[in-house]
Amino acid sequence: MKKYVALAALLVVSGFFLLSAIEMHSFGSPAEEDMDRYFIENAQEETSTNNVVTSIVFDYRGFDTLGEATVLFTAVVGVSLLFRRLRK
Amino acid sequence: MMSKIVRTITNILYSSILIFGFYIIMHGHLTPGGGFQGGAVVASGIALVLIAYGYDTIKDWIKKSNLSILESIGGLAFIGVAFLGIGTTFFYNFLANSGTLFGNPTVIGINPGDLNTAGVLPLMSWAVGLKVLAGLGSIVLLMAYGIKKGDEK
Amino acid sequence: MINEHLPALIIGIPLLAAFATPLISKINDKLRNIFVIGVLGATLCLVVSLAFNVFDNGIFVYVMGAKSTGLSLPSGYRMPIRIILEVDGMSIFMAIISSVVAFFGAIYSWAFMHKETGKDKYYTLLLILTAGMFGMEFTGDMFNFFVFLEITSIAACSLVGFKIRRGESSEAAFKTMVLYTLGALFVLFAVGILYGQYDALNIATLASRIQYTAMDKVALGLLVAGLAMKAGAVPMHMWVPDAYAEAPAPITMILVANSQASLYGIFRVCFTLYGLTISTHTVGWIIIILGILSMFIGVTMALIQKKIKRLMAYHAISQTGYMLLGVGVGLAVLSDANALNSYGLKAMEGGIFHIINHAMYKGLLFLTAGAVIYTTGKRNLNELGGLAHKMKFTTIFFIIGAAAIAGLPPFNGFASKLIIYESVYKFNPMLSIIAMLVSILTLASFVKVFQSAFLGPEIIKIKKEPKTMIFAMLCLSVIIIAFGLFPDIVVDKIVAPAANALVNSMQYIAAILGGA
Amino acid sequence: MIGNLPFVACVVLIILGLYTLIFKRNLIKIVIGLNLVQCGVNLFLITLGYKSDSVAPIYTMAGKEEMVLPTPQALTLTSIVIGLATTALILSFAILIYKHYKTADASKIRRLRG
Repeated sequence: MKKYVALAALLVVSGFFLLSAIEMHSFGSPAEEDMDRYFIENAQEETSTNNVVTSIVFDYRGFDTLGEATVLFTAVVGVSLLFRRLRK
Repeated sequence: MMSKIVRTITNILYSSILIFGFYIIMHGHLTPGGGFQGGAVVASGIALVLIAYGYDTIKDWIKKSNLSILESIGGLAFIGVAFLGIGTTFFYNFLANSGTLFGNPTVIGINPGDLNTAGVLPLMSWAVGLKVLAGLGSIVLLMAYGIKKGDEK
Repeated sequence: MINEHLPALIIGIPLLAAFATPLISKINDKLRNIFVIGVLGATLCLVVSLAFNVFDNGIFVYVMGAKSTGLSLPSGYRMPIRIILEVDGMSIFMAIISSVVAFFGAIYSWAFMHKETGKDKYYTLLLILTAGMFGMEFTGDMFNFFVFLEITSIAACSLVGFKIRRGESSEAAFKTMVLYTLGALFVLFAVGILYGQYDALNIATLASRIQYTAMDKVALGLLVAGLAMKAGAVPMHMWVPDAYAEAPAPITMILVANSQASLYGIFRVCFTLYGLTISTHTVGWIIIILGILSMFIGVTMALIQKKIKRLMAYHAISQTGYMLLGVGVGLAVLSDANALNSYGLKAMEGGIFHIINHAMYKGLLFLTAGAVIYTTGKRNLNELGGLAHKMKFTTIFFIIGAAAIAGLPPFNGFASKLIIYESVYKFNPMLSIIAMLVSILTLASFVKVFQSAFLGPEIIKIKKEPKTMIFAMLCLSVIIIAFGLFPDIVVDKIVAPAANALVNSMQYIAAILGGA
Repeated sequence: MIGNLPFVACVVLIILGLYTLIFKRNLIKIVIGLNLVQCGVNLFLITLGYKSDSVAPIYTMAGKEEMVLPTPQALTLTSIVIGLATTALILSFAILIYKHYKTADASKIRRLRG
């Protein structure tokens, strides 16, 4: 019984995922690209970087990168918390 | 500890993996790559040594506590650089086009690239690279230690 | 100068402190405790000053890494390109809850965690968890929201598994982590769908561009499902009792606030992101039904529990239902201006007021449960008894918390529940009656706990509770009684701006895109 | 439909991951399922940014000025690191559970059943 409920839920969710994949703009031609065009045209001038992706990662979306570095730091602290020595 | 063949090849490959990783960190603003990718490459070198020699042998070579200090320093450097820009805003790129460290202006359009550009981005790249290599390295070491820990009892 | 940078500082200072905590721990334990409490206290002060700023001047916008802190759209482009922090009444309301809870949690931890090892990592994770909650509440960017969601997930799950000697902790943490990650991936997929269609990540820009196509409906479903998973609403609630019961008591209190931050995410998505296009009636009813189910299933499961913290965890699910009910009614009548003004806004105020009340009294209850476990070492109600003889303070605090959660008059739970009953009754009498019934069952359940744990003869040896724990519980009790005695002032000053901020999504969009 | 085959492939990966999560009871397999979902979402993000006949968005020695969208690449980088961190933490919990109960079968562990 429980298995069938789980299977039904899986099928419904899969349907939603597939629907979104099929309805998405066709592969290779993005529907809108004004934000990305800004990055490609202005990144060299504003951040003096040749690599546009790096300019996004560290400058335009630097706050995300801070969060990402924090995630990694958190995971390391968490893993070392789990494998700590216990007092006898 | 694995066989002699693996250990010999590890000895040869290890230094080139480290150099390649640091190259990727350093040229993050010019070629594909950056702090995360380069740090991951260096950490994979650490993982390779760990697999080839086993945890018991290398725990004296690479100290977990040193790695964790290195990671804290990397994190503090990254957020410190972000805070330095707070004269204007948090995360402001105050070194770009300033003519000082990493301050050369970039040629607009397709060009061969100049290492001394991009302002604070290379600094952040280094901080993140340090952090990632220390973080991933210590995760791998900690897991090896954790697996070992229970067996001793 | 410092005023301009407040939102960035509120997120940045706890993060900086978190990176520094392992280094400071190497010097001295006491110094580290003072440092952490000091940082959280300073953050609380910054949040309060930002709150005054927001209530006086309206929405506060902070652009990360731009040439000036204020908003500057690049010339010729009608969209923001950098990450923007956008603080409105609702965000600052949630931030007040998070900072208060984290501050008292840290004070309580001083004595509570005294005997444990690994305290340096514990405090580091506590700071990161706090900073993550602020990030979720302040950010105006969908992907940034996902990043902070994951930060809180990882920090929270590491702390849930803190007691590594107990196998149950690791189980609870594993289960919680899998569900949190799955929820976060749903959110990320939804962000991908929105990005693929509109090429924007900023919430205000997306809100102005959304067409409500079939894909947007899928994205809405995924966002609500993923965030409801983390908020602990009913169909995805199975992690709540395990995680809340296994985490150390101060962490459980912060986990409650963390779940509420996800709840804030649901409200932000429904009201602001989809507020202009959505069929609010349908979505409102879906949220109301989720709320009713949470209320009912939570309280019925709580009645049969034997372990004290598990029982309280099920009550936390049930109380989440009240918030969903209140805000859901507001959402259901959002497009009907008459109904909105006569009772919809009132219901939302009740639901939002209940968020802060719940954080306070549920936090207090978990702290008293922590004190009981600290002094006796027992978790099962059947093994407890006669605690009132030795632990007089804890008994009083437990009575205050239990009366507040059951909605008895002089306490804050009554104030918010009364608003919810009154306004929901005008919307649909049935819902209001169910809510009252759940409230009575809650009272019955807590009378049982009180009778079996605190009354009766002294059957076990107990020691006295330490002073810092009493101090933290005392402060929370004072807040509860103050809110209960002067609900009008609280509703006027901080709750009404939050409700208005949710309803007027145009303001949120106009703050970024101008009057367009 | 046929033009969107890359998106469909990513979604199929996600569905396989969800199937693994729901129907497999081994802790390591659950982690693998979660990883499959992660990979699917990351691939979905990166395929969103593809533009036909374009090069990577890096000006150093670039072939031409037509470039694919750079934002999804930055987002995917972030989400890969986040996925790695979560995987490390979940595997640590799995190690602890295995140490404690001497089994990796979730149906034999009380709380993880159902």
